[in-house]
Formats: sequence, structure tokens, C-alpha cells
Amino acid sequence: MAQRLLSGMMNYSDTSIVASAPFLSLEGVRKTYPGVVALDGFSMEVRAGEVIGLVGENGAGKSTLMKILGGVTRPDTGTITVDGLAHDGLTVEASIGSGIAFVHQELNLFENLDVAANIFFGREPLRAGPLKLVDRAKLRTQVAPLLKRVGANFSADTPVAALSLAQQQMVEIAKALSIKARLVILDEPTSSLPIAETDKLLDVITALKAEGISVIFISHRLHEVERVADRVVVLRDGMLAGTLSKSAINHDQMVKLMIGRMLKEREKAAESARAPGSVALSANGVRTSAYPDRPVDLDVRHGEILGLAGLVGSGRTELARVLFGIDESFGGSLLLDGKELVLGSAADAVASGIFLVPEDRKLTGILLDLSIAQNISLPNLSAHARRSLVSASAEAATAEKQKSNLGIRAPSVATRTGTLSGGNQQKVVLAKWLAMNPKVMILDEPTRGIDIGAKAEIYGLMRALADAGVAVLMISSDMEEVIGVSDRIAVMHEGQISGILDREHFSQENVLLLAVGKRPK
Amino acid sequence: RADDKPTLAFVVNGASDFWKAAEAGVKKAQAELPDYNLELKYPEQSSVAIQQRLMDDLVTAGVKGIMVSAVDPKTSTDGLNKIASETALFTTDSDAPQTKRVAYIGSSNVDAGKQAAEIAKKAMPDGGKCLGFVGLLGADNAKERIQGMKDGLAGTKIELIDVRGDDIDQARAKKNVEDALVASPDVTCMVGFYSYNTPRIYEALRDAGKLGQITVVGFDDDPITLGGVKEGTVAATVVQQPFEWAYQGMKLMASYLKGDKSGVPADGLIIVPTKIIGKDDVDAYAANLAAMSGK
Amino acid sequence: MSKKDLGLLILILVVGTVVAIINPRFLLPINLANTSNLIGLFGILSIGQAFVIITGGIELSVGSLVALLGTLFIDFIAVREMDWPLAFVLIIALGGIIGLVHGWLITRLKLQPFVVTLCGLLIYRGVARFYTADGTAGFAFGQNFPELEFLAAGRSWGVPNSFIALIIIAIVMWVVLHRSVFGRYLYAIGKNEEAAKYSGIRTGRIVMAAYVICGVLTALSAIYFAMYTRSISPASHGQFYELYAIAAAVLGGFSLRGGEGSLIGVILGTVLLQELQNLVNLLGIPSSLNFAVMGGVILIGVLVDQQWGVFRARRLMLEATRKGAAGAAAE
Amino acid sequence: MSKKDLGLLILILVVGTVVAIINPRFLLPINLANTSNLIGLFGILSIGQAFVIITGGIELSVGSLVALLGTLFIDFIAVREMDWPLAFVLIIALGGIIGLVHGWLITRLKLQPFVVTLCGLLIYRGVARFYTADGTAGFAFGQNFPELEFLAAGRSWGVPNSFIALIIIAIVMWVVLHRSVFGRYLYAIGKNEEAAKYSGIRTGRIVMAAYVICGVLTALSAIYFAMYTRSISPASHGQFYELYAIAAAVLGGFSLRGGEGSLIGVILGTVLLQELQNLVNLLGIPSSLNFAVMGGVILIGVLVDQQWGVFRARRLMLEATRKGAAGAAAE
Ligand SMILES: Nc1ncnc2c1ncn2[C@@H]1O[C@H](COP(=O)(O)OP(=O)(O)OP(=O)(O)O)[C@@H](O)[C@H]1O
Ligand SMILES: Nc1ncnc2c1ncn2[C@@H]1O[C@H](COP(=O)(O)OP(=O)(O)OP(=O)(O)O)[C@@H](O)[C@H]1O
Ligand SMILES: [Mg+2]
Ligand SMILES: [Mg+2]
Repeated sequence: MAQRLLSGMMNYSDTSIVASAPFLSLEGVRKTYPGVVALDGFSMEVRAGEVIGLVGENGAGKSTLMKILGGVTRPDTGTITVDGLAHDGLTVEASIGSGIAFVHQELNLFENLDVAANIFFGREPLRAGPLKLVDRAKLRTQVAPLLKRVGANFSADTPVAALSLAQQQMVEIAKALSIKARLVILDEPTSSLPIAETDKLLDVITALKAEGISVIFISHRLHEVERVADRVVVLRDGMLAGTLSKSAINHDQMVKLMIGRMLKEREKAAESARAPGSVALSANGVRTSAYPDRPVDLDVRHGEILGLAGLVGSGRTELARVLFGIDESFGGSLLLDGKELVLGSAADAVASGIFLVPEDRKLTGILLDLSIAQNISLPNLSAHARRSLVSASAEAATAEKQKSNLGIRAPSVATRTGTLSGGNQQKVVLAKWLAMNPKVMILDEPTRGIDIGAKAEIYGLMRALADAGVAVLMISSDMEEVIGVSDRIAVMHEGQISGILDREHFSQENVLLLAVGKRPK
Repeated sequence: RADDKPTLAFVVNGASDFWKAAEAGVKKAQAELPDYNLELKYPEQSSVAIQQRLMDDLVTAGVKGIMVSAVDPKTSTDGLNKIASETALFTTDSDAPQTKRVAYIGSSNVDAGKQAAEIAKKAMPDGGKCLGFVGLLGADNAKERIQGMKDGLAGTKIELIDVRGDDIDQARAKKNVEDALVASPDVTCMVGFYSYNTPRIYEALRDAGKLGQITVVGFDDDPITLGGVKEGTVAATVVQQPFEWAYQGMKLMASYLKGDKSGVPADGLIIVPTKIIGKDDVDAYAANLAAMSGK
Repeated sequence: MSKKDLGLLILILVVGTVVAIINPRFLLPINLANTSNLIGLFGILSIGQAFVIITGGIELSVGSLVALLGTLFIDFIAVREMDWPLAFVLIIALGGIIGLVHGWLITRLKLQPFVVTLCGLLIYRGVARFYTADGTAGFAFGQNFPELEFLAAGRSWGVPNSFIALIIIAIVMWVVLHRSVFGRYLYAIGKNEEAAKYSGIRTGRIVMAAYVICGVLTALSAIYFAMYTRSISPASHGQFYELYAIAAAVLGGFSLRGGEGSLIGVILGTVLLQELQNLVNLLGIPSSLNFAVMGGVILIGVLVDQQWGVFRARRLMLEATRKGAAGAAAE
Repeated sequence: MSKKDLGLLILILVVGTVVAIINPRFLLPINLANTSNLIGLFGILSIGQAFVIITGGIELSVGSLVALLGTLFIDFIAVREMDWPLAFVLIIALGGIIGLVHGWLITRLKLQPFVVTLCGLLIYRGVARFYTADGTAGFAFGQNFPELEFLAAGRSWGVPNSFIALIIIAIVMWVVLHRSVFGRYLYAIGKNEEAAKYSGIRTGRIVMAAYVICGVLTALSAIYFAMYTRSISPASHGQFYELYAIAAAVLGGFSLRGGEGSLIGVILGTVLLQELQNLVNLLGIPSSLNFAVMGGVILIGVLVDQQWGVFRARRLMLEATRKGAAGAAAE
């Protein structure tokens, strides 16, 4: 133990001396799904106390690789060596037993249990006796420091159902920390974390490393990877595209390995081609269920991208749900193009041209069991039907068009969306709205889990929409994105708009000040 | 399967121990009718649709004669006529006089109810209040027995104040008795209209320590009922004779099919009277029962 | 026709052949007509159930509804001497209204389908029994309704009219379920109601419509059943019919989680169940085993289907691996 | 005790008070003892069902199992003259094995709980009926088993032993469900089985254990029911008891989607249902309305519970809004 700690500290002080036997190594791992080769003879190793950044485009095979390490799926061929022990494939128990902790890309929490129960799920402290009774006092004392460490602003006995998505992600991270792990796998842990929480998470990673624990960190936010990784492994089409050692890690290199060329991502999106037009959607004194005592006033204009920033739980998602007619508004009114708008349901919003790309893809964004084409045609099915009978060919035609427009990677438009990678699923969600004619497009974390190439495309699409006169409201926790893409930025603080910034006042500092309820400089 | 021999079927109205005696009767008739295949059929549920279907299928299977205890004879005229047009149809247990059935062999439930009234009158010369228990309040046999008993009690000081149904759930049958003991403390007599009701009355009374204090009037010949009669805690029971229905009925059907129609009376009614079994007759009756079923 | 449906069809034919060999009377026109009459009755009921199951719901009250609506129908025409077309329309409308109430409780008041329809199961039979004072609703002797009887219990070219009605309903419902916008919505809601809502579908209305369809078809079959038995004891009439209907749907490949199943499947499921009942009676199997046979066959059917699916998936997987390996070697 | 349970308790007390006012005999010790005896019988059954429902499953075969196991038990001791403790152990073991088979079919072969247990419902009753050749299993007159009868149907200090058994079982099961790791896993699996699997829980075994518990408790209550009626017609004994058990759980706040409900809730649900049945008899309501009353009360109970939740949420919201408006005006 002492030795491990020591070597960990040495790693920390000087990464170049790491010469000890790798904790984990993968040899020629191959995994196929019907019609897709997710991993194609991939090899890598992870040494003790090393932070590996794993990057790659959507569908490159990152999650698949991690699922293999977590024991959730078995590789077709290849060996996994953990601590000198070779396996053909791991089971969940074997994986946990060898000290691998896993934070999944899609959240896996139990809404009906409280935070403490979730964090120690499967490893509850027990009272003496054969009955296996949970020692609840001990559980509470063990959870408190973990929550502090991830910077949680909620208590251990909160039911998970009452937490926002970001807060749930914190619980997941606390859970990974609670395992006496030797390797922590984080599959896009920051995809819905705003900047302050992300900072905390990156600090946690650094601290883990100091304890000699290895980390595999997957993210599409390359600057985060740059900050913490000792080594970056780049995946492309299921194969190793290259490895960058600490000194060689930089944004452009990673991008180049990922997509095989250089990219100028935001430039295309940044400049608006036209002056913003009249107010499209206007919320006056709208109150949401999260903050029923705080009225929100907000105008989105034709032809602009309005960024909506804020901290976790500031009420942005709730606002979006009200604007889309999913939740009812407690008082206040909505105007669309100056006309009173009453939304009884999402169907009303869709009928008046207000569309929402929700933040939770798996539950609300798409139907995993339907094909790409069926998902795309769903909101506008009557346009793909003659006398109420659906025309499969019309559906396929629309879907093909969107597939090539957005570069959705899939064998065909008849592919089940459940088998697509996260990023490609997100593109399908976008595609279904782009296939119709939006007046107002609300995007809640539109690039959550989307790779850098696709991000650029989505930014381009958003800009194109705005240029065509669509009012775009983009909720985002990614500071760079908010600043890089928006024409104006509205910032929410505890359920209210704390300020709106024009382009000349854009700065990280100003956004952050507004987000915590202070005045910008 | 002996397809060469013609088959005669006895179709009952639902699964119940009551028909075990009929099974014995069929068996005895079978021994005397080697040229025929005799079988007794239970529908899987006591419902018109299922019994109708069972008979349709039997006709399809080539059955030559059917003796049926129809689930609802009053209103099943067309269904029964359809069967009667394709095979020789006899009715038993409860008659369907408006159909084209050849004959009815059985007892009269109204008369059975009247006999129950006789038992009550004999046991309670000073009058009293009776409470009845039955499985299906709406079934014809229940209605007729209840009516018969009410007729028989008319003009006496004995009164049948209520009849509780249990949907043939025996746990509820017993709980109904228990609840009745609580709800109506002035009741002095209880009547079990279905074969399992009397034993449930007997047991609930025994549990409550009221055996012997309340007059029990029974129907049919459940072993517990007969035991109670013998013990003196059940006043008496009215028994039908399903054994005779089956035995005589099958033989009648066989000779009818052979062309001998002399056994069928002009009005088509062959009544096997019900009997009151009191303390004195119970041993002989039980012995006879055992002998019939070959035990 | 999907692979699943084909498998079921083959099973039906194999069972039929075996029975016909053992007892050739199975193939008598009269037997086929009797059985197809019941297929018609139960088929209509099962299609209704299928529409609810697709949405991820369940309708447990159909058996009690068959009793209640049948009782009312007979009472209307036999006792109250209403014109039968009027009574017919009233009963169908009542079925639709009850379906609407169920749908409303489920979608607007957010009660669970199992709970709502379980209460329906208890209440409707109780009401029917109370209505007849636990008696029987039936026609008096000689009471006849020639046109109604022809439509409900008659035959055309030897085929029972109830079976013809089933075929017509099945065709219409097939188009509705598999080709129409409404049908697509049903599947989408069954798969993921939230996501369907976020796609701008008025999920509440669609689900309500499914319950209304179920109510209407149940009412129709209640009338058929009433005309088949011509007498109804509300205490037992239609008992367990919900299980028949659900079993037919499950055999036909429906998932009770919603979003799966085909119309042909549910019809074939009904055919198999009725064939089994016919078989028990024709082969002289004790009727006490009737339900056991039914249960056993459903279990085996579902099991084979499931294991077959696993087997195929595994084979596909292996093939993909082999192909992949060959490709890698060739490179 | 949760708010939900408290509400149910209040309902039980209110109904009890009303009945006691109308008919004071409701409170006679003998009536309370009779009713608590049945609460004991149905309570044991319902706890078993609750364990399955927590996992998001359902056990439809309990009614048929009560018939089959009861028949066998009586047959063992009355006809085959086995020692009753041996017969007792055999029946309990059989219940456990049947539960295990159900669990195995559901977790290993991935069949749906509804389907597996529906087949069970059909098969077990069929087997029981076949076993007795559609007759009745019962004790001969005067056949007595004093110790067994004391344990099953006797009373201690005026309290039925079956009720005492329920209390003991309830306490043990409360600890298991609400305090043990196993209980926690049950809730977790009910809510999100995938996630539990990813956490390294052997979800298959846990779910199987739930079905085994249900099987064992069902077997126990089957013995109690057998000793209560002392005679069993397999064709009807225990019919619809699965619905009683499910209804008790649902009334007690269980969700059929899994992951919700408390042990106290299911006991209170059972108490309410038996109170209703008792009420029908004591107030002289026609027996035909028994089920309708039950259905009506369940529906109203669930509805009130649901609407109360909505109402409270809305009131909270409105209050907050008003407070906010007042604050804004003051600023
Ligand atoms: N269960 C499955 N069935 C079929 N194909 C699958 C399945 N899971 C993943 N795939 C395919 O495997 C490939 C790799 O997917 P994976 O989820 O590993 O990508 P990823 O690198 O994590 O992408 P993202 O950044 O979008 O999360 C994709 O093409 C995906 O469609
Ligand atoms: N189902 C829920 N029940 C109770 N409270 C909730 C629920 N969902 C969200 N909240 C609370 O409402 C507040 C606003 O959450 P919301 O998701 O709108 O935040 P947000 O600004 O969109 O943040 P993010 O999307 O980054 O999580 C938070 O305090 C959150 O805890
Ligand atoms: Mg991924
Ligand atoms: Mg949000």
C-alpha cells in the first residue's frame, strides 16, 4: 500500500519515470455489432496513477471500449490483462472486483432511492449479523465527505428523483470515488456540467492521480482533456489513430488525429449574416415549477442565436419545457410574433413552429426502438402520409436527405436509433426538427456528447437556421460554446434572468458573475 | 378410442362433488351396457357459452345421445334445440320443457325446498328466523329451492329472512356464516342450499361454540352434512339422487336409441323424488352411498 | 406476414393436422363452422385488447363488460322491447363511453391502466348482477329476431357471419394499425410515451382512442356472445374472457410492455386458443385439463418464440464475427 | 409510517366508525376476531404478492396455487394420512419450488412475468382439478388434527393465531424489505434493473428470491385457507385471490411499475378490503354488490390519493407564486 502510494506520488511529480508494469492492458480487442465494427483490433495500456484522455468522433467506439472494461459487454476477440491477469472478457463483478469503477455515459441511478443509497449501492456497510442489514448511520458518515468532494449542494438523503441532471452526474462521480478503485473510468462526465462543477471534477481527477489511481477520461471538450491528461489516446473508426504524450497534447493535434484533417470550428458559426429581426417569441412573467415565485421575461428575435447560460439548477431546462408546452406556466404570458400564444401541450408548440431539442436524449429526445426514418418523420407524420396512411417511401426520402445533410453515421435510415452512438442519436433529434420549418428553435445542451467535428456542423446548422430567420434559443453549460456561438447571451440565476450581454460584453467573467447573481463589469 | 361403439354423454353443469354420485351411476350403467361408451363430462366453467360449446363439440365427435344438466335451461332453448336436432337429448337436474328434449329425469327443486321447510317446521315447532346460504343466488336451482322453502313455510311462524350468496368461494361461504352470527343474533336456524354450504355452516357454528343451539337444515349429502345429521347437530338434509338420474337416465337413453321408446312417459317427466335424511336414516343412506360408488 | 406470425400459423396447421388424423371428424364442416364462430367472437374481443396492449396498457374489465353489456342488450330487446338496431347502437355507444372513461382516468388523472380496469372488472359485473337482481337475462320462449339472429348467429355460404364480421374488422384494423398515422402513433407511445409527447404527439388523445376502440369492439363482441348463449347469468358470463383476450395477444407476439405486436398475430393467437379448446373436447381429454392445456401451450409457444429469437441473434452475432475475422485476415 | 399509509389508516378508521355507528355489533370481539382471521389469511398472501410487485413483476397464479397446494395438503393429511408437519414442510417447499421456477423462467429465459404467471394460473388450477377428478378434497366427518387446527384456526387470548402469524411475518418482512440489503436491491431493481446490473448486483438471483418468497408465503396461506374451509373444490377455491392480493398492494401504495410501496401499506390495504367485505354482510347490502363495493372503494382510494398529490403540489406552487408576487411588490 505504502509502495503504491509512493509510486503514485512519484508519478505525479514526474510522469516520465512511469515504467512500472501497466495496471491494465488491452490486446487486439475487437467488437462487432450486426452491420457495425465498433472496435477493430484495438490495443492500449493504462499505468498506475496515469490519467488517459480518450477522444474520438461520435461512434468511434469509446463507450464500447469502456463497456468492455466495465464488464457490460464482451469483446469478440482480444485479451484484457488486469494486474497481470489475462481475461477474454470481464463480467461486471470481475470488473468491480479488479478495482475498476465506471461512470456510464448514460446515467444509471435509482430515482426511488436517496443519494446515499445510490452512492454505496451494491457495497452497503452492513451491521453485524447474518441478516445483512444496512448500517444506516455508518452509511451517512461515509457519504458526507464524498459529497463535499464533488461540491454537491444537496444532502445525502435527497431522493435522486428530485435532482437535476447535472446533480445526478455529481452523484455518479461521488459513486465512482467511493469505490476503492484503482482505475476510474469517466465516460463523458462533464457533458452536462457547467464550468464551476467541471472545474471541481477536474480537480477530483488530479487528486485521484495523486493517490496513484488511474483515470480514463472521455470527453468531447478537448480543452478539459488538455488540462488533465498525461496521455491522450485517439480512436478513429474503432482503431487506434494515435497516442499523444503529455508534451504533445494540444487541441489541433487531437482534432487532426480524430478526423484526419485540421478544422476551424467556430469561425463559420460566429458571424451573423444579417441583423436580428423582430421579436419572435417573447415570455412575459412566465413562472416555472422549479421557481414558481420568480417571473421570467425573455425575448428571442428572428435571425439571432440567443445563448442561455447559468449554473446547475438555475431553471433553464424548466423554462424550455414551459416554452415548448410540456409544463404549464404558473402565470405570465407568451407572445409569438406579437400574438398571444397559449400552449396546452407540446403538440400546440409544434403546430405553431416552436421546436425543442431536449437535454435528455434517451428518455425524451428519440425513440430508441424506432428507425432513423421513423424518428425523423414522427412529429410531421401527416406530411408523410396520404389520406392518413403513412408512406414509407416519403419517410425514407426525408430521412435520406437529413442523413446526408447532417452526416449521420448509420448503415441505413432503417437502422434502429438505439444502436447509434450518442452523438449520432443527437443528430437524429436535430434532424427531425430540421425536416420541418421551425420558427423558434430551442436547443437544450445541443452538443452534449457530440464530437468536435459534428459540433462544428451543428453550429453551422444553427447559424444557417438563424440566417434563414429562425429564432434560436440555445441553452448551454459549455462556456466556450455560449460565447463562441451566441449573438446575445442571457444568463439565468435562480430562476430569473439576471442579465443579458451583447457581443461586445461577452467574456467568461461576465457570464460567471451574472450566473452567481452579481453585476457584470 | 372405441369408435365403433356409440357414445352416450352425461354433461353436468359445473365441477362439484354433487356429480360424483352421478359418475357412479354412469359407471354402473356402463357395466350393464357393454355396447355403448358412456362418459360424464364437466364443462371447465359453469357458464352457458362453455357448456354449449362442449355439447357442440360432443355432437361433432359423433355422440349419439346427451343427457344434460343445463346451466340455464330456461333461456337456452335454441342452443338445446340445436343439439336435440342432431342427437337424442335428455335433460336432468333441471328441465327445459320447451325444448325438443326427449325426456327429463330428475327431481323437483321446488319440492326439495318444500321438504326443507318440513324439516324446519318439525325442528322448530315454536317458530323462528332462518337465514339461508347459497353459492349463486341467481342460479335456477337456488331460486327454486329458496322459493320452495318459502312456500312451505308460508303461514307458519318460521321465516326465511335473507339468503347470502358467496359466488362459490368457500372461504366467503364460511365468513358469511360468521358474519351472520354477528349481524343477526336472533337467528335460530340456518339453511345451506348448496352442498358445500351446510358443512361451512356446521364448521362456523362449531368454531363459535353454537353447535346444537341453532337449527341447521341441509341440502345434499356432503360427508360433513351426513356426520352432522348423525351427530344431531344438523336437523336433517334433503337429498336428491343423482346416482339414480345417471343410472336410470343412461339406461333409458340406450334403450331409446335402440328403438324402445316405452320408457318415456307421455309428459316426458321422470321424477326421482328427493328424500329427507334424518338421524334415523343416515346410516343406511351412507352405507348405500358407499356401496353405489363402489368404495 | 412476419416470421413470428408464420411460426404461429405453422403451429396451428400442425396441431390441426394431428387432431384431424386422430379424429377425422375435426374437419367436418359443422365443426369448422362452430369453431370459426367462436373464433369470430373471441377474435373481435382480442383485437380490442390488442389496441390497448400496444400502448403499454391493459384492459382487465372486458369479461365483466361482456356480461354487463350483454345483459343490457338482452334486457333492452327482450324485456323493454326496444328495436334491436336502436339497442345495438346504444350498447356500442355505451362500450365506447366506458372505454372513454377508462382512457380519461388513465391519461388525464394518471391512474395505472391495471388499477382502473381491475376496478372495472369488479364494478361492471357487480352492476350487471345488481341489475338482474342476480337473476338471468334471457329471451322468453319463442321470442325471435330474425335479422339480428341472422347477422349474429347465422351463416352465409356455410361460413358463420360472426367470422365474416371478424374478417372485415380485422382488415380494417390491420390498415389502421399498420398503415395509418394513428397506428404509428400507437406504436410510438407504446415504446416511449415521453418521447412521443416531445415529438408533438397528443399522446393523451391517442391512448384514449385506443381504449374507446377496445370498448366498442368489446361491446360488439358482447352482443355476439349474448346472441350466441341467448341467456346471461351475470355472475359467470364472460368470466376470464379478459385472460383469453390477453393470452391471444401474447401468443400473437404482443409485449405487455407495449409497442410490439401485429394484427395478424392476435388473430392467429385466437385461432390457436380456440383450436385447443376444440381439441380437448374432440379428443376426449378431461375438461378439467382444458385450462391446463391452454396454459401449457401458451407457455411453450412463448418459450419457443423467445429461445428462437435468442438463437437467431446469437447466430447473427457469430456470423458477423466470422465475416469480420475473414475480412481482417484478407487485409 | 409514510403519509400515504397514514391516509389509508385514517380511511380504515373512518369506515370502521361509520359502520360501528350504523351497526354497533361491528365492534363485537367475535366479529373483530373473525375478520382479523381473514386479514391474516389474505395478508400473508398479499405480502408475498408485494415482494413480486416491488420488482416490477406480477404473480397472477396465486389463486390457482392456493387451490392446488390446499388440495394437496388436505389430500396428504386426510387421505394419505401423512403426518401433518411433514405435509406442511412439503407444501411450503413445493410453493418455494414453484416460485423458483417462475423466477427462473422470468430472469433466465426472459419471459414476461405476466405471461409466465398467467400460464401458471391456467395450469395449476387444471392440475388441481385433474388431481381430484373435478371432485372435492376435504376431511371426513370427525377427522381432527388438534395441534394443526390450533395453529391454523385457533385463538390465543382471543386473537386468531392466523392473525398473530401475519404480525410475525409482517415484522420479519418489514425488516427484510426496509432495512436489509436485499430489500434495497429489490427497490432498485424495480426502478431500474439495468442500472442494478451495471452495479454488479446479480439481479436474476434477487428477482428469483422475490418469487420464491411469494411462493412460500402463498403456500403458507394456502394451508391456512385449507384449514379454514376444511374442504376444497379446486374448480373454484381461491379464484380471484390474485386480484385481492394485487388490489391490497395497489391500495397500499404499490406501483405496478415496480420500485414503490411499503409493507405497512400492503397490510393496511388488506385490512381495508376485509373491512369492506365485512361491512357488506353487516349492513345487509346485497351480496351481488360485494365486488362492486370493493372495486368502487379501490378506485376512489387510488383516485383520492392521486388527486391529493396533485392538489398539494399545486397548492405549494400557488403559495410560492403568491409569496413571490408579494415579495416583488414590496421591493
Ligand atoms: N448495442 C449496439 N448494437 C449495435 N451497434 C452498436 C451498439 N452499441 C454501439 N454500437 C455501434 O458501435 C459504434 C461505437 O459506438 P460507441 O457508443 O462506442 O461510440 P462512442 O465513441 O462512445 O461515441 P459517442 O462519442 O457518440 O458517445 C457505433 O457505430 C454504434 O452505432
Ligand atoms: N423533478 C424534479 N423535482 C424536484 N426538483 C427538480 C426536478 N427537476 C429539477 N428540479 C430542480 O429545479 C431546479 C432547476 O432545474 P433545471 O434542470 O431547470 O436546471 P438547469 O438550469 O436546466 O440546469 P441543468 O440543465 O444544467 O441541470 C433545480 O434546483 C433542480 O434541482
Ligand atoms: Mg459514447
Ligand atoms: Mg438543464
